[in-house]
Order: sequence, then structure tokens, then C-alpha cells
Amino acid sequence: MNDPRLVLFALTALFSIWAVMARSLLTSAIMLALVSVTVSLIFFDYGAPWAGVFELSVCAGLITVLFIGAVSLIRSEEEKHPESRARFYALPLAAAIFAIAGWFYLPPFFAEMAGWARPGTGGGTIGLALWDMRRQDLLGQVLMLAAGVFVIKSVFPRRTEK
Amino acid sequence: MNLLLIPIVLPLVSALALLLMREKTRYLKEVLASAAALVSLLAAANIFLLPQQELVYSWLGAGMNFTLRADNLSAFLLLAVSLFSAAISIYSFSLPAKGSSKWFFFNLLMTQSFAAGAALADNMVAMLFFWEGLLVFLYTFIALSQDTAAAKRTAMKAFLINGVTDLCLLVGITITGYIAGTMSMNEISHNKLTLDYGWSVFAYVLLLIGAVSKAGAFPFHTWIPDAAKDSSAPFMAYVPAAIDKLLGIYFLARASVYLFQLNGTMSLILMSLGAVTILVAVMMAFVQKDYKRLLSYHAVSQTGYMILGIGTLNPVGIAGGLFHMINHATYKSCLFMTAGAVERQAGTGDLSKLGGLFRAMPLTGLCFLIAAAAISGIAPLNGFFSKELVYKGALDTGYPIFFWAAELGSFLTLASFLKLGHSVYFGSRPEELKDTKEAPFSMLLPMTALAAICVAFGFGARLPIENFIGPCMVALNIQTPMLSGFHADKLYFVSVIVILAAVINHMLGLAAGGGKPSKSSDHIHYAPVLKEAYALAERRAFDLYEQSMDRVVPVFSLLLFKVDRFFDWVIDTVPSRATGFLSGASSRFHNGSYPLYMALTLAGAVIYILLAAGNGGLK
Amino acid sequence: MSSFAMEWYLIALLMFIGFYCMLVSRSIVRQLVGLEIVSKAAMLALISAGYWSNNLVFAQALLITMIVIEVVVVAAGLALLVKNFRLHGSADIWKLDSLKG
Amino acid sequence: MDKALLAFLIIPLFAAVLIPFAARYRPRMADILANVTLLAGLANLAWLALSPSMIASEFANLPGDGLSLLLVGAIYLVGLCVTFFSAWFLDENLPNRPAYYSLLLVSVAAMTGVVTSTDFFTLYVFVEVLAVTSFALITTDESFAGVEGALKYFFLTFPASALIIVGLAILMLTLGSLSYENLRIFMSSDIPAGPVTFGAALIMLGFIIKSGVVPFHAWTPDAYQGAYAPVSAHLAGIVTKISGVYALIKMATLLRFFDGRAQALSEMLMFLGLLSIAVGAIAALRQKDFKRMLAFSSISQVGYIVLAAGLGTPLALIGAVFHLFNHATFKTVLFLNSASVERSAGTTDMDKLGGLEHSMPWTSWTSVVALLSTAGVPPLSGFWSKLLIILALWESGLRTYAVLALLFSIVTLAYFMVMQRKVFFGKKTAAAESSPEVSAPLLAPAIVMCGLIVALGLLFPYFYTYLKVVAERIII
Repeated sequence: MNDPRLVLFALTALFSIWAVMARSLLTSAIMLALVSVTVSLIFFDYGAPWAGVFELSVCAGLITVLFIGAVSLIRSEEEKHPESRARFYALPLAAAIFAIAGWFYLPPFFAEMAGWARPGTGGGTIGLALWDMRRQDLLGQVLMLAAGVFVIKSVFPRRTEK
Repeated sequence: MNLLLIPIVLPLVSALALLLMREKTRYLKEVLASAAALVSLLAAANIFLLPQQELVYSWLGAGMNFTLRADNLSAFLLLAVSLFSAAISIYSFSLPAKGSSKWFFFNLLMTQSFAAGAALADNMVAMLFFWEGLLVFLYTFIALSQDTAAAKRTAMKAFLINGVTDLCLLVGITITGYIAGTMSMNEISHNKLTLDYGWSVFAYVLLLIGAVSKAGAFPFHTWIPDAAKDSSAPFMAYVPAAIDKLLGIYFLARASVYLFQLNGTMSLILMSLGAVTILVAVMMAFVQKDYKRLLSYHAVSQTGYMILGIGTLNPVGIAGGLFHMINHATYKSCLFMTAGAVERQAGTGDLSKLGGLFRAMPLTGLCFLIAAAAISGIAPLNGFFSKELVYKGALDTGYPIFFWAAELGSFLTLASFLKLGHSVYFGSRPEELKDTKEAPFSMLLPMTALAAICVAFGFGARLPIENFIGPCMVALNIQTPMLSGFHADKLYFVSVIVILAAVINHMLGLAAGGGKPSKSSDHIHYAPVLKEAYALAERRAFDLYEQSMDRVVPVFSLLLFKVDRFFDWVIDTVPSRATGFLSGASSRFHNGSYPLYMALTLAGAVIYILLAAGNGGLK
Repeated sequence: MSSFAMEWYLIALLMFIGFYCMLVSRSIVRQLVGLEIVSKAAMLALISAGYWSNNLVFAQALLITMIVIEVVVVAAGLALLVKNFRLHGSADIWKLDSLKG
Repeated sequence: MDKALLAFLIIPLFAAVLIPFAARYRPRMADILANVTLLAGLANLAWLALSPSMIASEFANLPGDGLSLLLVGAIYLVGLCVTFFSAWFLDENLPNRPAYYSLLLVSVAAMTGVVTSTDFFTLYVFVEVLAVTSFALITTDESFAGVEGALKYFFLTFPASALIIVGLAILMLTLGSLSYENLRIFMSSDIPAGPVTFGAALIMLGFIIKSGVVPFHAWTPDAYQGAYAPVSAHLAGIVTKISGVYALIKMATLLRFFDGRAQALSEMLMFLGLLSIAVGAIAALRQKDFKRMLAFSSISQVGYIVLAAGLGTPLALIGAVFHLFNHATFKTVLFLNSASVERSAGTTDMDKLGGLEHSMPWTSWTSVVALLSTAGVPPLSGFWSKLLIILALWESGLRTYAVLALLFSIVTLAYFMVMQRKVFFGKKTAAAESSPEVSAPLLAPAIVMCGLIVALGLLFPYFYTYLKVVAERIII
């Protein structure tokens, strides 16, 4: 437990429990942003700065903004009918049961899996990797972005007549 | 397109095209049908003149070939089929009493197409396909020829009788193919099957049933007289008189000579069947009072000669059978045509109401005279020569009883035609028929053509025997003896005696019937023992179909109904309860609740992952 | 206990939390929060696998694409949420049970 | 990626981007552009696959593995049917008309991407694009059911994405690569499989969820029933098949189910397939809504494909691919007909419908053809694919599976007969009184598809030659 990365992992779990249990949706959204921040820190710790930067800017930034926007749109209605909290209070208990039960099975399973690892060559730069090996994914990204634009256009059409 | 396909495909396509036409168009349908039939006739003639042709399509991958094969016999048969189609389609041009002309010509062309296919097919499965197709069009042909319930009933009768026997044929062909290891008739003929063991006897008997019932022999003939009453003259002239005889006898010859090596017992059975058919049918024919019905019994009776001829198994008899087949088709078709013409012009086919029409319809009368003389075996018309060959064949087997049966049949045939001819064309003309006129040209043309063939095949009997029957015998792998130019003095005198006897009989009958030609058969009809027999026959006591329909079928169907209800309960009520329960449970489960669905999905995923991890190489 | 196994253990825990959230919460927003947590866990799994198999660059290349996908998916989800809110006046996914049978 | 088919991805994408600009002032331009794009693509494909020289050489010089070509063909065909149908079906003043066509084209592009991808991550990317477009397409109109279906589709298939990514992570760890080729090489070597099959199993689970196999099927009926009418044809006909079932077939070949290295996985997949067949068929028996019944039938038919994919022998794979293609044809016809009925009679509730055969004969008879094909009645195309699947099961000694598959094929016929009687035959109801036949353009796609069903059934030997080439190439 002296590995700082594991501390960050634990912190992520903590923030996510908080995000799930928070009474207010706004708090949830902010906790989610914190989860993203810790995840991006983990990325930095792994030595994956590009992923970390993307995570920090897009997930912690853009998605949080989207969340907060949506939450503020529906908050008034939501607060009139708050949902029953009992199920959420059970989360720490459930997580603890899972953690303890899993402690006996999961780490040995993963440890054995790690034994099967086939180390790759590594090397190369992120730009080359993206452009040379993952060119189709870039095409997929373009398609995804186009799809996103059309989804928004379709769900929120510009109403000309009404 | 291959020449062999034309006689099959052209009528088929034309028939389908006919269906697209409107009922109102005048003569368009007739012209199209006649043109298709004539072109097919030309193609058939071409096929006949060319050397043997073969067309092979592999079918269902390997293993089974769809083969059309025009050997001499098939080509000859194809020629005959096409000839009669052409004649009938022209004959029907201006005949109103044929039902809807669209459907009439559709059925005619379809029948032609399938008959041509059955004649040409070498593979027995392909032949069976065409054969069964004919069955369908037999039904529609009769059912659509008149708009009456009786027509439907007769159609069903014909369909059932032929359906059952076709089923026998199907089983027979299957067994034959299984025994021989091939479905190709040509291949089987190189290594003929023998009747040494049970299965092959069984197979042959089934094939025999299929063939003779197609030809309309006793006891599968009973639908033909009914059809004579309930359908049209062209149908009678075309299907029972021509096509069915041609195909039935063709396949009988194929089966008996080409596929199987028969033995003496089977030969006796065949000849007996032939003799019984001749006598039973001609006895019935003799007393009929209706033009077409009388002819229809003769159509049955004449089949007996062909079966007898082929049953002799000697070359002369077989040649006689085949020659009689084509002769019979010619004159019987012609006779039915005259019947249709008389019916159209005089409005009735009842013998007691007809009379003295020769003056009014001289050409029809002449055709009738020629054809009647031919069927009665009066020299030198074609019927004489083919019958002589059959007699000779029967005598050669050493069982003269068959010869005498055939001669007795001949006597009664002549007697009944004397009666028919006398009552229709001679004697005094009834008042109602004063204005009767000659039949139209389109009816006379095929009639006279067929009568001319009767004469030509008689006077020049050498020609058909050498050009048609001889090659057929070659195709059947039979050593041909000297067939033509043979004049057996003894036989000739016997037939002269028969003719004289028939004339004397007719005189007697006239005297007994008070000078009414239509009653000239009454002295035999009401003779002591025969009277009861005829009365029973009138009540259809000898008709297997009617008897089974009356006695066996109701009991059987009741039984089946009970069994059916039981199975219905087992397969209907029980599963519907079970599925009803299950689908009810399913519809209660799919209640639209998101958390339930999510829980299901996640639980399913967890179980899957546990199973995969447990079996996936780890642990 | 290797560090890898420990990391993946925590990733599994994270995933459990996310799915638990999706299972029990009625609000569509919280459903999306759960979804986000699960996909964070999946991303961590991917980068961790890349790190321990010396394929980090490759893993990063995949991750960038994944993040783009995630943004669009979440945006689509929020769009559906807003549309649902406009039509039904609530953001409660448990109330959506008109399609059944 | 298959370079030869790249254009089939790029051109619809380009057209999709073009549509909002072209249709700014003339909304009909959107219809025309979408239809022209797909029609041109289909014509091009037809030439590629069916040129005389190609047929003469018995498809020996097909580009790629042949499977992607066939499926791109199916995608374009269904896509064209749906866009053509939509062009006449869509409400004139639907505000999101251009976006609707753009999304259809993007989904066609994404599906092309799915079937031409050569690596699991790319597959995942395109599948996600496809999913996102589907959510929006389902809610094209402002109906309550649409948004409900879309939300359920969204959340209930999400676990699939997460599981796929975890599976990818495990594959990356233990295989070092995500490409199909490497997995295939690995599986045909004798290296102990270890967690590679576990990773593959997770990926497979993801795609099982996405294809709506029981017990992960809960979203399917809701999404299909709620979806905007032509979109349900698009979804059921091709989208879920490409986004889920295709990947299962692909993995069946990569994991070499037929030589038994992933025996457990193969057995699980087959069990799930049979379960779907049974549950789908039984649930469909009692449905009251036309579209929901078709959705359950779709689950059942997907079960056949999954069952065959799980078996994995060459014959079974031929059957699976053929059934996939057939499913695209007959389910498109049925869903488009349900859309026509909805348009004409105003409802898809089978209790309110009845006796439509008189007023809507074309719709009725095309339905009959399609349902007979679904139920596997000869000589329609569905018969052959089911026959192949059942034969393959029988040959592999799985008699129970074969008999059950056959039995549920009869249940298929039963529920379709119930449907046909309730909707088209029987007594006319009030709703049916005032429902005229829809216009010819709305019927055209169904009729073309029916023609295809009959033609494929009759020309099965030629198609079988093609499929054999495909099977030889994808199995190696």
C-alpha cells in the first residue's frame, strides 16, 4: 500500500462512491469531475501524458460542463420528487461486501492473468501510433463527431414554424 | 432453343399467354392455340425425321439427369400427340359447347405440353412429373368443360381413379429405380429386369396398373363413360380417345418389353386383362343409347386389343398393339368429332331422337362411315390391319381362346356401330331435325383429315408399318419380322364371317325392335341372363370407384375423423395450453420495468463471466 | 500481491460501484454518472494493461479515441435525457414502462 | 481495413455532411441525396459482385473475404429501402428531416466500417458510432414510446461497451495486439490459450448483449416497438445484426470453434442461441402489438444465427451468414409493412386491426411471402438458410439442438399465422374500414425485397457457390 498509484486508485473509488451517494445531482456532477481528475492523475503516473491531458480537458472539463448544464435544466423538477435514499446508503455496505468477497478471488485471478502477459515492444511516439497504426480509428472519430453533431441536430431541431 | 424443347415449352408458354387474354376476344385464343399446336406438330415431325436426339440437363446436382430422349418410339408418339393436338385445336375453333374457351385451350395446350414431356422423358422421375401434371389438367379439363355439378363430380372421379393409379405408378417407378440402380429407362433397357423375385414382380405390376389405367382399361375405365356425358366432345376426342391411349400403351410397351423381361404367366395375365376389357366394355357399348357414351365404351374396349397385342409378347402382337394404338386414336378421335358435330348441329346425342342425318350432313356421315368401318375391322381400312396383327399374335401364343374373345369383341363392335350408324345417319329423319345443316368447315377439316388417314393407313398399310411401327420396334430392341404384305387367308375369312354375322344380328335386332334402329340391341340387352347383369351395371354395381365411394369410404372416413380428433387434441390443445402458459409468463415478465431488465442483463453477464472464467483456460 | 493485481482489483471495485449505481438509481442523470464511472474503470483497465505489457503508446492511442467516443455518447445520453424531460416532465427512468407485454 | 470497400464508408459520410447544407432551403434535397448515394453504392456493389466474369469464375476473384462485400451489399440494400420508404413516409414538416437522413447515412457508413474493420478496437469504435446514431434515429418523431425505447436501448446496451473494453484490455495484455489476424494465428497455434479466450469471451459477451440475445434481450422489443416506423425496419433489418451478430460470426471464425479450442465458449454461445430461439418464439405468440411481435420474432431469428455461429463448422457458418442476409430481407419487409399499416390504419395494435387484405392486398401478400420465408417454407430463401443450420447441427451430432431448432421453426410459422390472421385476414374492424392501400413508392421496397426472397430461394445454388467461397476464406 505504499504505492502512490494505489492511493490514487483508492481515491477514485472514494470519489465515485461519493458521486453516487450525493444527495444533490450537482454534487454528483462535481464528484464525477473529481473522479476524472484522479483518473487523469493515474494516467500521468503511468507515464501516459497524452491520455492524461485529454482526460483532464475533455472528461473533467467538457463532460462536467455538459452534466451541469443538464442538471440545472431539470433540477427544479427533480428536487420536488427526491428519490428514496435507502438504496444509496446501502452502497458502502454493498461495496464493502464486494471488496471483501472479491479479495479472496480477484487478486489471485488477476495475478495469474498477469503471468500470461506478453510484453510488447513499446517505443514509438503517440503521433506515429495514432497516424500509422490507428488510422481507421481516426476515421471512426470523424464519423463519431459527425454522428454527435447530427444527433444533437436531430434531437434539438431548429423549429421553423412553431 | 433445342428442338426437343419446342413441343414442350411452346404449348406451355402459349397456354400461359392464353390466361392473360380476356375472355371476350374473338378467335384470338383459337388462333394462338392452333398456331402453337401446328408449330409443335412441325417440330415433332422434324424430330421424327432427324436421327435420335438427346437432351441432358443435370438435375439436383449430380446423380440424376433430366433427360429428354427422342428415340423412334418417343418421336413417333410425340408426332401423334402433336397431330391430335393440332386436329383438336382446329376442330374446337367454332365449337361453342366446350366451356370457357380460354380455359379449354389452356387445358388443351397444357395437356399437350405435358404429354409431349412424358413421351420424350427418358428419366422415369421426369416422366412421372409430366404424368402427374397430366392428372392435374385432366381434372381441370373435365371440371371446366361444363358448368354443372355433374362435371365437377366426374372430374373428381377421374382425378381420384387416376390419382390412385398414378400413386401406384410412383411406387412402382421408385422400386424399379431402386432395383435397377438407375432411373434412366435407356440404361435399364441395356440390362433388363426379370420377374424372378417378388420385388420386381411387385414393381412391374404397379407400373402395369399405372399404364393400363392411363389407357383406360378395365377396371379403371369407369370415369370415361361418365365423362362422355359430362364433358365436351373435343375433350373426349382428345384425352380419352387419343392422348391417354397413346401414353398408356406407350408406357405399357416400354414397361413390358423395354424395361422388364416378362415371363409366360405375366403374358397370360396381360392377355386376359386385354380380353376381359374387350368383352366387358363392348357388351356395355352395345346397349348404349347415347352417341358419345357408346363411343366411350368402345374407347375402353379397343384398349383391350392393344393390351392383348402387347401381352402376346411376340413381335407380331406387339407391332399390332402399337399399330392399333395409333389407328384407334385416329378413328376414335374422328368418331368423337362426328359426335361433337352431330351434337352441335342437331342439338342432341340421344340415338332415339336422331336419324337420317346423312343427307343433311353428308361429309360428317362419310367420315363416320369410314371411321366406323375402321374400328370394326373391315378391310381394307387401317383397323383391319392392326387387328389382323393382334389376332395373328394371339394365335401364335397357342391360346386360341384369346383370338376368339377378340373376334367376339369385333363382332359386337361391328354390331353396335351398325346400330349407331343406322340410328343416326339413316332411317327416317325426325321432324325436329328438318333444318339440320352440315357442320362448319373448321370441324370438317380435322375430321376428314383423320378419316383420310384411316383410309391411307388401310390401303397403304405398308407405309405406316414400315415407317412408323418398324422403327418403334427397333427402338424397343425387338427383331422385326416381316410385318406388312402378309395376308392370312384363314383370318381374312374369319373376319368376313364376323361381318356377316354382325349384319345378320343387326337385321334380327331391327326385326325384334320393331324397325327402330336405336332399339336394335334390345334383343341382347333384355336376353334372360344378360338382363339382370345389365341392370346391375346400370346401377354401377361393377364400378369399383362408385362402390368404394358408397360403402368403404364413409366408414373409413369416420374412423379417420375420430383418429384425427384425437391427434388434434394431442397436437392442438396440449401444446396450446403449454405455449399459452409460457407466453403468458413471458408477457408478465416483460413488464417494461427498467431495473428488472438491468438486473437481468447484469445477472446474465455475471453468470456468463463466471462460466467463461471457470472454463476459459484459467483455473 | 503484485501491484497489477491490486490495481485490477480496485478497477473491479470501481466497476461494481458504477453498475450498482445504474441498477438502483431512478434518475437518468445518476444513471449517466454510473455509466461514466464504469467507463472510467474500463479506461483504467486499458491503460493498465498497456502499461504492464509495455504497450503504453498503443494504449494511449486507443484511449484518445475512447475519450472522444465517450464524450459523444454522454452527449447523446444527455440529449435523450433532455428530450425525455421535455416529453414526460421527469427524468425518472423507472417510470418508463409503457412498452410491455 | 479492406481498401477496396473504403469508398463505401467515405462517400455516405461525405453525403451526410453535405445534406444539411444542400437541404437548407429545399428539404426534398435531403431525400434525393440520400437515395442517390445509396443507390449508386448498391449499383456499384452489384457490379462488383455480380459481373458476368465474376459469376463465370465462380466468385474466385472476389475482393477481400467476400463476407464484407456481401454484408456491405445487405447494408446498402436495407439502407436504400429505408431511405426510399422514408422519402414518402416522412411527415412533410418534420423539423429534423435533414438530420434524419444524415444519421441514416452515417449509420450506413458506420456499418460499412464495422464489416470492413480488421481489428477489434476499430470494430468497437464503429459499433459505438452505430449505437449513437440509432439512439437518435429511434426518437426521430416526438413520441413517448420513441424516447423510452431509445433510453432503454442506451442504458441496457451500455454494459456491452464496458465489457468489450475490458476484454480488449485483457487481449492487449495477453496477446499484445488487437487485430483479427493475430488472434487467428494465435488460436491456430498450439500455444496454451490462457486468458486470451477469457478476453475474447468478454468481447463476445459485449456483442451478445448488443445483438439482443436472451437473457440480454430486454431492450430489443422496446427499442423496435418504440422506434419511428421506418427506423424500426432499419434497426431490426440490419443495424443490430451488424453491430452484434456480425461480430459473433467473426469471432466464431477467429476462435475456431470447429476445432474445439474454445469449446466452453462455443457451447455457451449455442445454448444462448437456442434460448433466444425459444424465448423469442414463445414470447411472440401472445403479442398484441404488430411491431413488438416482429421484435420478438427478430430475437428468435437472431437465435438461429447465434446458434449456427456457436457451432462454427463451415456449413453452419454458411447458414449463419445466409440467415443474416435473409433476416435483413424478410424482417425489412415485415417492418416496412408494419409501418405501412401504421400509416394507413393509424395503429399497430393487432386487436384493433383485421381484414386488411381487401383494402391493402399488396401489403398483405408481401407480408405472407416474408413470413413464409422467416418460417422456412420452401422454396423461399429462409428455408435454405434454416435447412443449412439444422443440417449442420445434425451433422455435428447435436441432434437435440437440431430437433429443437426445427420445432421452434414451426412455432415461428404459428405466431406468424396468428399475426397474419389478426392483421390482414379475418373480419374487418373499424380501423380497417378506412385504411386504403399505401401509395406505390411505399410498397416498392417491400416488393423488391420479396422479389429478392423468391429469387434467392430459387437461385440458391448460385448463391451457395458464393457463400462457399466466403466460408472458405473466413475460416481458412
